[in-house]
Amino acid sequence: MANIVSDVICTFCGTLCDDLEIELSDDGKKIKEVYHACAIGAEKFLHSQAEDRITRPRMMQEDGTTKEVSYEEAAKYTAKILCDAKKPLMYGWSSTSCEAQSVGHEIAEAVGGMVDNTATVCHGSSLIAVQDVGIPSCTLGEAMNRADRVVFWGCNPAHAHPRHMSRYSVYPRGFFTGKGAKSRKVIVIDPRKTDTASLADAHLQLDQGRDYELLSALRVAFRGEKLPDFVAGIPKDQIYEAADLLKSGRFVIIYFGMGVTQSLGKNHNIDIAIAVTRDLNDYTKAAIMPMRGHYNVTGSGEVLGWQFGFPYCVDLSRGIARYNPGETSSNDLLVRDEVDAAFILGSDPGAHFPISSVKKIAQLPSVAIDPHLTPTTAVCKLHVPVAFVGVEVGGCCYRMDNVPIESRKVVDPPEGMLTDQEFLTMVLAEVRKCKGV
Amino acid sequence: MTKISLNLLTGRTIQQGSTMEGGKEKKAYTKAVAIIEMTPEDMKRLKVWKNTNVRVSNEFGSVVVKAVLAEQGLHSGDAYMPMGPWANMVVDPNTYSTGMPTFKGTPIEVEVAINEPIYDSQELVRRACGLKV
Amino acid sequence: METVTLTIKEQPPLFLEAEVFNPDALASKSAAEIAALPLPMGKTTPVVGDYFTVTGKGGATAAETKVVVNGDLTKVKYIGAHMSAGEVVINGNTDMYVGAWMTGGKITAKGTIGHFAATAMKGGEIIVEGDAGNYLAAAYRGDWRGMQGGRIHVKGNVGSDTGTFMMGGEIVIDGNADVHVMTHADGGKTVIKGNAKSRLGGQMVRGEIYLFGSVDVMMPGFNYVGDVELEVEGVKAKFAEYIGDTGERHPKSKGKLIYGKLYKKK
Amino acid sequence: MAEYLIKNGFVFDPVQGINGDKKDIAIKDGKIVESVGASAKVIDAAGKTVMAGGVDIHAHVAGPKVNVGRNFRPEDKKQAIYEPGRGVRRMSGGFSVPTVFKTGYEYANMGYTTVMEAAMPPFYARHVHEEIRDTPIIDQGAYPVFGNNWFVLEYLKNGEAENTAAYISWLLRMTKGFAIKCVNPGGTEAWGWGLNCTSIHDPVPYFDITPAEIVKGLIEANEYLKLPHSMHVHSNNLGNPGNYETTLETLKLAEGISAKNDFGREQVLHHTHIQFHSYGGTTWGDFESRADKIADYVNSQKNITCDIGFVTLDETTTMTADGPFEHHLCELNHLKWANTDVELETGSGVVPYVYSPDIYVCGLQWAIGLEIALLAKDSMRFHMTTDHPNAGPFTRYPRVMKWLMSAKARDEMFAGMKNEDKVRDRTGLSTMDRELSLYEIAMMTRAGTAKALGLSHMYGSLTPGLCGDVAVYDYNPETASDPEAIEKAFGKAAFLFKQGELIINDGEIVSNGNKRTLWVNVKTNENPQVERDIALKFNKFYTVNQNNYEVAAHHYVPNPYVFEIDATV
Repeated sequence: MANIVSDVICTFCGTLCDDLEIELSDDGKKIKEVYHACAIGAEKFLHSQAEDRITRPRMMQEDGTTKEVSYEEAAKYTAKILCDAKKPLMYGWSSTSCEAQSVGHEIAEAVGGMVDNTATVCHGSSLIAVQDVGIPSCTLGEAMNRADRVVFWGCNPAHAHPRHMSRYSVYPRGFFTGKGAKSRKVIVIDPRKTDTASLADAHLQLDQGRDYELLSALRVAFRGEKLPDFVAGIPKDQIYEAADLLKSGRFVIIYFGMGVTQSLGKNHNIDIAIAVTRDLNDYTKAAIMPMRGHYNVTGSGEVLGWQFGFPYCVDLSRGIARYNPGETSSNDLLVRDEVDAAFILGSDPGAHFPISSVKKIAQLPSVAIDPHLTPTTAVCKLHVPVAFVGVEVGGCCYRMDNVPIESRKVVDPPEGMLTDQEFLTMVLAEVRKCKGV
Repeated sequence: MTKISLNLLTGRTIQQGSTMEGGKEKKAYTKAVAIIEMTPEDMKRLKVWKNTNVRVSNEFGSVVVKAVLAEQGLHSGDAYMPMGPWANMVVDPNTYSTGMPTFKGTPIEVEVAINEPIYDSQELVRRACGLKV
Repeated sequence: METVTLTIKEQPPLFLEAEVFNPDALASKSAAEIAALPLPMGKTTPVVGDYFTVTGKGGATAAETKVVVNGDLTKVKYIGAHMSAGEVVINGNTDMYVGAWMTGGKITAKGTIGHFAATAMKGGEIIVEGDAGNYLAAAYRGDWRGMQGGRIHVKGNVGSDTGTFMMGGEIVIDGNADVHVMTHADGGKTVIKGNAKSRLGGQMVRGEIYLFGSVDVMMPGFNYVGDVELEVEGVKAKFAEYIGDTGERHPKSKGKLIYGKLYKKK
Repeated sequence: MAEYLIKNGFVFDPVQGINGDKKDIAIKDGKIVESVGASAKVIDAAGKTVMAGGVDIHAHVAGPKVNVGRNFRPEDKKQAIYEPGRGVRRMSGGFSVPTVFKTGYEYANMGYTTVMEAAMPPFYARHVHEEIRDTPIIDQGAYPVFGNNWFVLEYLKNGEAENTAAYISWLLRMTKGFAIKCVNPGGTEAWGWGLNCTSIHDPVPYFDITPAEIVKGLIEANEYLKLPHSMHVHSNNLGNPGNYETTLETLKLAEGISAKNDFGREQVLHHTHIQFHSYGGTTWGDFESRADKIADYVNSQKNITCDIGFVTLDETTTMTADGPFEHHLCELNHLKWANTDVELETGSGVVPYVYSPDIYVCGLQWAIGLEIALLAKDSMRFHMTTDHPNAGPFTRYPRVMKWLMSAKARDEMFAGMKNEDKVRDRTGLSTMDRELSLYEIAMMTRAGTAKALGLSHMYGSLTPGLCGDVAVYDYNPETASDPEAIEKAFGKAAFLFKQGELIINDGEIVSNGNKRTLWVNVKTNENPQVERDIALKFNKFYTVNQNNYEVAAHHYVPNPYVFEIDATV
């Protein structure tokens, strides 16, 4: 009789699939098989079992070698650099639970930290746009049950959110979409003929970086106003057709991703995509949703929101919360030399920030709290390995549609390893000591 | 020596995602991510066979990766690198005061670099940061 | 009119938040009192005297106070922010939030100023001899009320997002403007004597943009309606008139739709 | 636990009929008691007003749409001073949508100790409870929304009262909910297609049931389950000229139904923010008050209670599960609009709104709320709310009290309006000279709300045996004359006790208390059909597995207070 854990949550991407089945060894100590997960999700669970995994904190030495230290020493060092700094950057938060984030926020409040999450290089542009124009959206199931027009704009779920199309957006048979894929028209707008585009009923292969113009053209077309012959390399007839296709739907859902958030115009691309959605609600029903990346970047924004009032780029340095991406955002802070220490948890700026920012992290007193070896742990003074959330410890996570799901513990972490919440709690105690409270 | 100018896009691929979860220090990650995808036309212009090492550079930096044929069709003149430390050696850090670097749409120059090494992710950033390796 | 002169004597390790470098905060204060005012830097709170020599004194009111700031001020934010009257002269390059939330008075920046200058400006005047950064005269994040009054003259170039959510007032740029000018504007006027990048007047409801130079890509929602003779900033010329953004909502007046206007010099 | 004696205050406790008499109040072991020993700590309340802790029956203070309001309005933080942490306090900020910390502190400062979150989307219940958990001091419960829930629509359409009740009891357990909330019945489901139900007879698309049937069905289910609170409705057609007729039709659905419960509750229907539902006229042009019609009807029906939803004339943030209304609103003011439709259950929208005294419609909305409260014959059934933050932030309750208690203060407001004559002309308020007493204010803010919630055995009075929730305000009813003193005193309690613990000492918050989450666990007969229906819907139409749906008490409700009810037959 196989030892199976079911209804397991996959803590990789914002799709947050909650139907995984994990087969354990009979003693329940080892993961043998992962069922229903995508290639990435399965790899995540299996990698946690790697024999060569780092299980103790390590300080980097001058000569580039590392020296093992205890969690106690690591907590002391972390507390010290945070207390000594005038303006420490506390970045990451997206690959951990809301419970750990809460403890981190108490530390940040005590040390006057600059708290930023991975939205800063992901959907931060979307958060700015939502602050400017709002966002008509819905849950993934609402789209599954109703949507007959599905738009993927600058996103490629076939690669980035592998089960999105089968669980939510394209193939499933919903309450009012009983014919599954046949009930829906799929439109992809992307400068590349992506694997998602090749499944679509229509693909507008626009010139890279001209999304703002093309979205604007759609709004012009909705109102029946005249267009130039080409916009973003797309002939106007195709644009009018696309506009009619959208207006003729009963329920339009637009999913968008890095293709728009990271291209010229950034937040403006999202802003006007939201305007397109808003316009469509004058003719039919329409919603729009960001394809969030990290499995709990959304949760970080939520917890920051209810505790401080802002979803990312939160500046606590003056003992109150302030906010302005462009000033209080990680890459601007690093490149402008505005911070004097770096605390990184649950993300990998070493791999995913421009190298000019990574060089600054390497120059600062720094700690990286991460289960993995990463380019970030390679440049930080201290690496603190912790248990995998969603594999070795449970906790609350928020899906890309802001739906909270409690991730499950499947196996124990390696002997003597701490969870990030446990480690942060030690750091908080040390911070209180050096603050004398 | 031929040098061509391209417009660089970066982003996720499923190979990048799964090898990342498998460990960024592992060879598989380097193999999946230390690449630049180009159209056949641009490969011709550059006069390289696929899987040749090339140097990608611009005002922001320089990095050696493998040139491969784009599996997901590109406009000629566009190139694609999976998100990761190699691409980030050359992406435009300008955020236009939005916090978001310009990860997509960076002008780059590509030239053949057959004999230059491709570093793994950790060595790459340590070298770039002037740390001992 | 009394003058307070603040000269930076040492570069700070991090950025200083000079929320007191304006006539309202310095009026009726002596040099000694001013030197003791807070000048926050991260979680620490040095005082003005730690980094600046202070001479002169404030006038009886803001209107009677002139603040002169000298030196390399690239690590100083908020000069002239929230001022309601009086004068500020910035001799040197400085950082973010120059004249932000300003309601009156005059700022003269001899050098270059940083991002978010004149955020939500309501009145007064700002003259910049050098360049201005991104988000000049834009709204604060989330606010639909950008620049509402006053005048800004930048003799150099400006960054992106000039006049986002602008409702009133005017901006004159002698040099070039980066992407996104008067996005979401519902009033106000911007003159660009140099060239513009793309995205002039995107999602514009009302307002006017005058462009002397070139634009690399026009917004699809702007329609040419004819040529007009105009005098703009002392220049008489023929301009091509465009109305837009035709993709955006527009208010009606006497049954006629009011559009945003883009005038391009021929 | 420490004993306290609050001496010589002017005590207002409508439940015991105490109307400003000088009395001592004793607290021991977390409860109000007859007397305490000599060792008790003495609080000198001479010249001060003493009341039970306030009880808010309807506010949007925790959950997904509240957090959308916070996160998409950075500019709202600039409307109020952001306070640094000090002592036991975390840093706290925000004006119309405060952070959870500020929510707890500001309610405490107003002498409030219990607050009900007015709309919990079941699918997001975990989020609601995470925020409640992080909100200091106050006891809280949350109302799951049922008025557009597919199970409810189907069961009621088939006339299956028992199944409706069984499903409701299951959902209350899954979400750790406290009461049955019904927002724009049928209208929000219709909004799934961009439509709405603006009268109680508009059929719901596909489900082919009317709002009237939903409301009546939920009232009956509520009494079948014998819940502490009654069905809590936000009726159709909110905010539109002429909607008072829809409101009256909705209220009439309760006629002939009487309350069944062991909690002392007498009403079977609570109509929330009734100010928004008391409008006459046919367009914004001939818009006028119909407060008289609504107040008269509620006065005449003992089995109905309401809260007002006073407009405070601030820049605020509107948020409701009434999705179509928020879309309608953003078409009017062109400001940012957030909307979230929730699979099988509900929806919601969020839009900032500026209630300007210079706009006569806003002035009229301000007047209508006060008019209703001043027409009330029994203030136990007309409750203090601003439908926070929809009509204004809850932090304005003391200002509303000032308006209710002072005709002079109201006249000053009228005088400040651009369209004073037009506003005066279209509401009865300008001719009213009634001024509410503190005794009546105590009914509106604690005694009446506690009773309507079925919590009069815990809150709302200083009767010995009840929770030691006591507020002491620096207000002397014998000497005070300036109406401004009302707003000042009731916005900053001098002392506050929560379950016998000293929370505010001499105006300063000294403890975060031991907040509890109130929820209802009602037992019904085994119901295999409902169990099958639930399993089926999770298999086919929900995007979360049934086993990942329940809000686990252990973690999200760390300090629960559970009402166990047996509704088996």
